[in-house]
Amino acid sequence: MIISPAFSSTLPLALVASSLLPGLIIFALAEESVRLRTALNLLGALSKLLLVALMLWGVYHDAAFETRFELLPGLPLILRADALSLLFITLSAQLWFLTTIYAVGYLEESPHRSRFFGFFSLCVTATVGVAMAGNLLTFILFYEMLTLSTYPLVVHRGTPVARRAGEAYLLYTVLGGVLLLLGAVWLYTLTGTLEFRPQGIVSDLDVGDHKALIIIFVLLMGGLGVKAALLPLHGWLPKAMVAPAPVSALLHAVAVVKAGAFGIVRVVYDIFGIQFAATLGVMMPLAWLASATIIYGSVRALFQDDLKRRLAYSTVSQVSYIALGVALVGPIASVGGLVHLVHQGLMKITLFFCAGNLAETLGIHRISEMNGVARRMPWTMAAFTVASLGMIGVPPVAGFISKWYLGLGAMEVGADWVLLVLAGSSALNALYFLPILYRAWFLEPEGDWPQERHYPRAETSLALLIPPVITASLALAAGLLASVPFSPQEWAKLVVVREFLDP
Amino acid sequence: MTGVVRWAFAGLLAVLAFGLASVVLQIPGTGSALRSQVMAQLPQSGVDHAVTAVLLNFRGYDTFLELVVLLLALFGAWGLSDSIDEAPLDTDIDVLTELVAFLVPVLIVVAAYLLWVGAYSPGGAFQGGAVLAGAGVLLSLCDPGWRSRRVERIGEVLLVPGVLVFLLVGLASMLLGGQFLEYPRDMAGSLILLVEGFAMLSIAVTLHTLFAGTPRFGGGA
Amino acid sequence: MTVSLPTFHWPLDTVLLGSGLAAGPLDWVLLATLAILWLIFGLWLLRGPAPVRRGRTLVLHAVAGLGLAVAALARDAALFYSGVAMAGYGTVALLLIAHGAAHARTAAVQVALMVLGDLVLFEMLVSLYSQASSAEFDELRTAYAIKGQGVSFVSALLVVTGGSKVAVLLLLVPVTDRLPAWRPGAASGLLCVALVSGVLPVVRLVDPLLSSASARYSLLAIPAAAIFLCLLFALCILGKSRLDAAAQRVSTLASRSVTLGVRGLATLEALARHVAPMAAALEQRMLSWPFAVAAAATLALLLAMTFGGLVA
Amino acid sequence: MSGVSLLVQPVWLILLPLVGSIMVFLLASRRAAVGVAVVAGNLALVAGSIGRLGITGPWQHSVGGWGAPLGIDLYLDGLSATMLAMTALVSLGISAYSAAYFSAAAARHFWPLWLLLLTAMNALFLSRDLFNLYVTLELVGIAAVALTAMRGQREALVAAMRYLLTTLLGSMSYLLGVALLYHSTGSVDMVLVGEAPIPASVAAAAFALMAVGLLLKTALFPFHFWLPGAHSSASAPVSAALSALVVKVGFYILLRLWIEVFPALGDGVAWLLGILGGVAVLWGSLQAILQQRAKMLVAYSTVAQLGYFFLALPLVAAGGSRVWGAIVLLVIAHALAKAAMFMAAGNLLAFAGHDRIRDLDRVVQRMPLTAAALGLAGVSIMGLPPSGGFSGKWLLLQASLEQGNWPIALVLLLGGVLAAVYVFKLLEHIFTSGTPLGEPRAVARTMEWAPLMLAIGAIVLGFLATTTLDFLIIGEPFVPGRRDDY
Amino acid sequence: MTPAQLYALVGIGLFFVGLYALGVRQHLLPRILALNIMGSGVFVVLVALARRSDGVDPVPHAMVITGIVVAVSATALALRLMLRVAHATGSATLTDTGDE
Repeated sequence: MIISPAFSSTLPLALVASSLLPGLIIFALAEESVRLRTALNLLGALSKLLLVALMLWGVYHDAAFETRFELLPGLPLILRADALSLLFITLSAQLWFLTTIYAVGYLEESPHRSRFFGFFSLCVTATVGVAMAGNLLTFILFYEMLTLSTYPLVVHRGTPVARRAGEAYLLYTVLGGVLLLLGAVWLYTLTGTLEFRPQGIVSDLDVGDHKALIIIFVLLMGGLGVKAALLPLHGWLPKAMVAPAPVSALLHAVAVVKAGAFGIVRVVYDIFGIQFAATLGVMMPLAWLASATIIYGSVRALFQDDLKRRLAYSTVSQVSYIALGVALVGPIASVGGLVHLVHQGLMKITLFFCAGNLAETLGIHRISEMNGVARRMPWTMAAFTVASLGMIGVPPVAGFISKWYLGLGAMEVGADWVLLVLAGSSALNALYFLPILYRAWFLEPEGDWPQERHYPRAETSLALLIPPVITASLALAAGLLASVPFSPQEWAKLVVVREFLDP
Repeated sequence: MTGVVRWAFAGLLAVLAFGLASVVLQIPGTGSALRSQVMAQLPQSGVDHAVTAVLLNFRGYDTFLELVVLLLALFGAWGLSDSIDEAPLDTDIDVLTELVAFLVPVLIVVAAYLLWVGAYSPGGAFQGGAVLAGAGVLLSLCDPGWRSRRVERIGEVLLVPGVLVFLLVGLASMLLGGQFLEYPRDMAGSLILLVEGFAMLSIAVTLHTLFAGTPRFGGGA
Repeated sequence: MTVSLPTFHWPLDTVLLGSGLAAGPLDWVLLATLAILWLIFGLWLLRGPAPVRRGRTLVLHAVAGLGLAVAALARDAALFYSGVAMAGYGTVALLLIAHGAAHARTAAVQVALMVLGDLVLFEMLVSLYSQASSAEFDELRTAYAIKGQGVSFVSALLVVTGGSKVAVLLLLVPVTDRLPAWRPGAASGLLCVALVSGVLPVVRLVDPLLSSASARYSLLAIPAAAIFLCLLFALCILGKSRLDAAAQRVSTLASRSVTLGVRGLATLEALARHVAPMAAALEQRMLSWPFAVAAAATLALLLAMTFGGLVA
Repeated sequence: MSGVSLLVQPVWLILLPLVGSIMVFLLASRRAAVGVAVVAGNLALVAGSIGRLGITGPWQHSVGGWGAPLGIDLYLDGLSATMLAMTALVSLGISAYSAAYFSAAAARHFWPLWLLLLTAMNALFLSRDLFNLYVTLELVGIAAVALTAMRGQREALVAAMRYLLTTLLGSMSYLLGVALLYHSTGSVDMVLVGEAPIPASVAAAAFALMAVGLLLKTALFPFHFWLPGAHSSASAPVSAALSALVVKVGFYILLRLWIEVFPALGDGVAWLLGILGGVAVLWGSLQAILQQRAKMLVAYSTVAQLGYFFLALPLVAAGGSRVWGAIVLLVIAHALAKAAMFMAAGNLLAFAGHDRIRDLDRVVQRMPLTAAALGLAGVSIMGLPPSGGFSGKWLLLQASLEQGNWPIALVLLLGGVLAAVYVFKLLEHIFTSGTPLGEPRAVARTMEWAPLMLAIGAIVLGFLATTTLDFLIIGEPFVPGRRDDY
Repeated sequence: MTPAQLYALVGIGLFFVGLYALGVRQHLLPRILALNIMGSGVFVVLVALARRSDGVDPVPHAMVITGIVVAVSATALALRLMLRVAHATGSATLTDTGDE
C-alpha cells in the first residue's frame, strides 16, 4: 500500500484541522446563522470520518502517518496515527458526528450556541490530538487544551451551580496537569527523549533510577487519573453533570474520560513498556486501585436518584475497566481493556443521549419520575435498555465481549480475584440498571410529565431520537458481530499484537 | 516613626556609609588612561576646553539624550498642568522692577559670553541657557504678563530646535560617511558652536516654561 | 425406527467469539419439545387473564423464543450464553406483562436468580475457556473433563448456575401471600427456560447422554441448589428495606472516606480566607517609605557581602 | 554608505520615534494617526535590523566616531534585538489601542510622552555604556511617571509620585555604582569594565548599589510596593506599557551587568535573588487572588510573574545560555500576555464603568473578543501549553530538575497553580450570566482586536520557541567579552 | 588620605544623609530635596575622584554636567507633580495610603 510521504505527513494535520478550522470559524459566526453553523459542523465531522477511514485502511496495511514540528529544543511536536491512536480516533470521530446532530436538536433555541459549538469542536480537536500524540510533550499539550476547552462547556449554563461545578472541575484538572508536567519533565531529564515507542523508553535505564521511575509513574498516573476518574480523583465527574446533555454525553462519557484512560494505556505501553512496568511492581497497585474504583463507582451509583449522576458514577467505575485491563499484564486482558474503551463509549453515550431526551422532552431528571416512561417514549427506552443490558455485561451487547476478555486475561495471568471483581461489578450494575428498566417498562406513570413537549413525527424530535438508536445498534453490532474485521475487538487484537509482540 | 526605629535606621545607614567610605578609599588614585586619551584627541575635537570636548564631541550622544530628557520633563509637566488653575504671580515690588530693568540686559550678555567661552574654559550651552532662564524668571516675577501670546508662540517654537539641530548635524555626519554625530574634523568647532547656540535657546525656554508658564500651546488649551 | 434426522451445521464465525449453530439427532428432540411448550405458553399469554397488550407481547414472545432456539442449537459458549440471556429476560418481561405490577416481588426474585445464574455461568465458561483452545462446546467438554472431576470449583459453578435457573420453577408454588406465585399457566414458559439454561449446560459440558456418574450426580445436586437459592433470594427481596439501609450505610461510609481529599481542599480554602486579611495588612505596611529604604539598604548590604561567593 | 544600508542603520530606531514625538507635539490634530505610523515604522526598522543581524551578525556603531573608552558604542546582538522586537510588537499593539482609547484632549499629552518612552527603550536596548544607560534609564523612568500621572485622578497622582520617588532613588543608587566602577577602571563601557581588574570590595559595593537601584525599578519583592498602585490607576494602555515593557528594562540591564560587568559574581547573590524571586512569585500570586478589582489583580500578577525571572537565577551558573534563553522567553511571553490582559481589563472598565470582578458577569458576555484575549493571555500567564509561558516554564523546570534543584521546581509548579486560581477567578465570570449593572458603553473594534492579537502572539510564541532561542544567541550575549568578528 | 579622597567621603556622607532624610521625612518637598542632596553627593564623589596624580580627568566632569541637567528635569517634574498631589489630596504627603 504505497502512500506518498508528503500525503502521509499532512494527513494527521488534516485530521486535527478538520475540527479545528470549523471550530474557529463557528466562533466568529453570529448567533442566528444556524444553518451555516450546522453545515460547518457536519462538514467537519464528515471530513474527519473520511480521513479516519482512509487512515484505518492505511495503518491496517502498515503505512506510517506522522507529522513532526520542532516545538522545544530536542522535543518535537509529533502527531502520529498508529493502531492504538486510531482505535480512539475512530470512536471519537463517529460519536462526534452523532453528538453534533444531537446537540443541534438539543440546543434548539438556547443562547450562546456559537460559543458552544466553537468550544465543542475545540474539544474534539484536543481529543484527536491526545490520541495522535507521538510523544509525551504533545500529549500534555493537547491534554491541557482539552481541559481548557471543556471548562467553558461545563459552565455553559452560567448558573452559580454550574460555576461551582466548573471550579471543582478546574481544581482537579489543573492539579492533575501539574503532576503530569512534573512527571514528564523529570522523565525527560532521565531518558533524554519522550517519544512513544512500543516497548517503552525506560527499560535501558540503570537500576539506580528505578526508585525515581516509580515516583514518576505515580506522578503520571496521578495526572492521568484525574481525567480517568480513578478513585480519589474522581470527584469532579458527578459534579460536571450540570453541563448540558450533549456535553456530558460526548465529553464526560467519552472524550475527556477516555483521554485519561487512553493516557494510562499510552504511558504503560509506550513509555514504561508493559513487561518493564511489571518488573517495577507498579502494575499490581494500579490493578487494585482500578478494582477499588470499579466497586466504589458502582456502590455510589446505587443510591443516586438523579439519573445523570447515577450514570456519572457508572462511568467512574466503567472507565477503570480499561485501567484494569492494562494493569493485568497480559495480551488478552489488554484486548479486553482496549476494546472496552470503544464499547463503554458506545453504551454510555447512548445512556446519556436517552437521559438528555427524557430531560428535554418530558423534563424528567430523576429516576423516581421515570415510572412508565417507556410507554410515552418507547424507542428512547429501547435504546436505553439495550445499553443498560450491555453495561451489565449481558450478551449479545458489546459489554459482554470486554468482560469476557478481561475475565480471560485475569485467568491467564492467574489473578483470580479479578473474576470476583468483575462478577461483583456486574451484579452491582444489574442492581442499579434493572430497577430503572423495571420502573420504565412495567410501572404506570403517575399523572402527567413535568414539562411535556409534543413533536409531530415521533416521540421526540428526530435529531434527538436517531443518535441514541444508532449508537445502541452500534453497541449491539459491536457485540454481535465482534469478529468482523475492522470491528473494535479485531482492531484491539491488532493493537495488542503490534504493542506486545513485535519488538 | 518612633525614636528607637529611627535610630536603628540611622545606625544601619551609618554602617553602610562607613563600608562605602572604606571601599572608596581603596580606589587607586593612579593616572587615568582616559585622561591622556582625551588630551591626545583634544586637537581633533574642535574645541580647546577638555570638558566641552568630552561633553559635545567624544560623548556627544549623552548630551543629545540629555536634551531629550529636558524635553521629556517639559512634556510631562505640560501633561500635568492642564487641569489646575495656576494662581497668578502678583508680585509688583517696584524695587524688583528697577533691578530687573538693569539686570536683564546684563544677563543676556553674560549668557552670550558663557556660550562663547565654553570653547576655551568652563561654560557652554547649559550654563548660558540657565542664565537666560534666570533672566526670564526675573521678568515673569516682576511682570507676569510679559509673555504675551506672541512671545508664547515663539517660546513654543524655540523649545524644539535644541534637539532637532543636534539630530540634523548627527544625520549630516552620517550622510558624509561617518558614524552618527561624527563631526568632520575641520568643521567640528563651528558645528559644536552651532549646536550649542540652539541648545542654549531651547534650554532657556524649557527651563523658563517649566518654572513660570502654564504652557497653553501645542494645539491650545 | 431410526429415522436418520439430518444433522445441520451453520458456521457463524463472525458472530460474537466466532462459532456456529448445529443440531445433532438429540437436539431435534429438544428443539421440538421446546417449540411445543413455548407455543402453549404463548397461547396462554394471549388468552391469559390479565388485559394483555398484544403487539408488545408478541414481539417479546418471538425474541425469547429465538433466544431459546439459539441457546439450544449453539455450538459455543458465547452464543449459548446470549441465547440464555435473551430467553431469561424475555420471559420475565412476558410474565410481568401478564401478571401486572402485583407480582413485582416475584419478578424481582426471578431476575435476581437469573442474574446470579448468568454471572456464575460466565465464570464457569471463562475458567473452562482458559484451558480450552476455543469457545466450542466440545473443547470445553474436554476442559471440564480435566477440571471438573469430583467436587471441584467448576463443577460447583455448574451446579449453582443450574440450580438458579431451575429455581425459577419454584416460583409457581404459592408460599406466602407477600410473594404471589406465578399463575400455573406460566409453567410451560418457565419449564422451557429451566430446561435450556439449567439442564442443557450439564448436557453440553459433562456428558451428552447424561450417562456418566458425574452428570447424574450434578443433575441430582441442581434441584437442591435450586430450592436453597430460591429461599435465599425470596428472603432477600422480602427483607429489601433492611438490606437497602445497610447498603446505604456502606455507600455513605465509602463516600466519606474518599472525600477526605475534598475536605482537605475545603480546609485549605478556609485557611486562605483566614490568612487574607493578615496578608493584606502586611502588604499595606510594606507601602511605607522607611520600610522601602531600609529594605533597600539591607539588600545592598547582603548583595555586597555575598558578592564574592557565599558570604565571602 | 549606500542608501539602503543607511536606512537599515539601527540608529534610526532611536531617531525615528524621537522625530515622531516632536512632530506629534507640534501638530494640532491627527496625532494618533502619526503616532501609530511612527510605531509601525519602528517595527519595520526592527524587522530590518533583525534581518541584517541574521546575515552579518552583531552590529556595532561608535557614536561620534571615537572608540569605546572615549566615545559611546551602540551594540546590537541577539539579546538586544529580541528585546527590541518585543518592545516594537507590544508598543504597536498598545498604540493601535490608544488611537481609539484616548479623547482628543488626552491624546495631546499621551502621544509625545509615549513616543519618547519608545525612544528611551530603544536607546537603552542598544546601549552598552554604563553612564549612557543611566541617562536612558532616567528617560524611561520619567516618561513612565509622566504617563501614569497624565490621567489626573487622585490615586493616579499619588501612585505616580511614589513611583517617581522610587525610580529616582534607584537612579541615584545606580549612578553611585557607576561612579565607583568608572573611577576604578577608567572606563564606562560594559565590556572594558568587565575586563579591567577591579578590587573585590569595590566590585562588591558597585554591584550592590547598581543591583539595588535596578531592583527598585524592576519592583522585585521587597520593592514591589509602588507597582500595583501605579499600574492599576494609570490608564489602560499606559498600565499595559508599564507592566509589559518598562518593568523589564531594569531586569535587562541587571542581566547585562550579570554577564558582562561582573563575571566574578558568586553563587551567593544568585541564591539571594532566587529566594526573593520565589517569595515574589508566591506573595504576588496570593495578593492577586485576594484582589477585588480586575486591574489590581492583573498588576499583582505582574509582581508574581517578575519573580519567575529572578527565581531562575540560581540555575544560571550550571545551566548557561539555555537557562538565560528560557528566562528571556518568559520575559517576552509575559510582555505579550500582560499587555493583552491589561488592555482587556481596560475594555472591561470602559464597557461597564467599573472593574469589580464580582459584578463583571453581565459585561463580558457581550465582548467575545475581549473574553478571548483574556482567555488566551491567561493561558500564557498560567504556563499552560501551547503558549510561550509554557515553553519557558518547561525549560526552567527541566533545568532545575537536571540540577536537582527541587525548591525552584516546586515554586515553578506552585506558581502555575496559583496563577490558574487568579486567572480563572477572572475568567469565571466570562461564562456565567449575572445581573446587569447600569447601561454599558460600547467599546471600539480596534480596542478589542489589539489585545486579542497580542494574546495570540503569546500563544504563537510557544510554537516559535526554538527559533527564538536560536536567534537569541547570535553574538553570544550570554558569554562575557566583546565579539570583534563582524 | 589625599584631599580628593576626603571630598569623596564628603560625597558619600551627603548621599547617606539624603537617604536618611528620604526615609524619615513625610512631607514631599523635603523628600525631593533629599533626592537632590543624594544627587549632589554622587556628583561630588564623581568630581572628587577625578583629581588624578597626572591632572584632572575631564570625563567625570562632563558626566556631572549631564547628571545635573537630568537631576534638574527630574526635580522640575517632581515639584510639578507634588503641586498636583497637594492640590488633589489636600496634603503634600503620601500618608493617605499607609505611609503612617
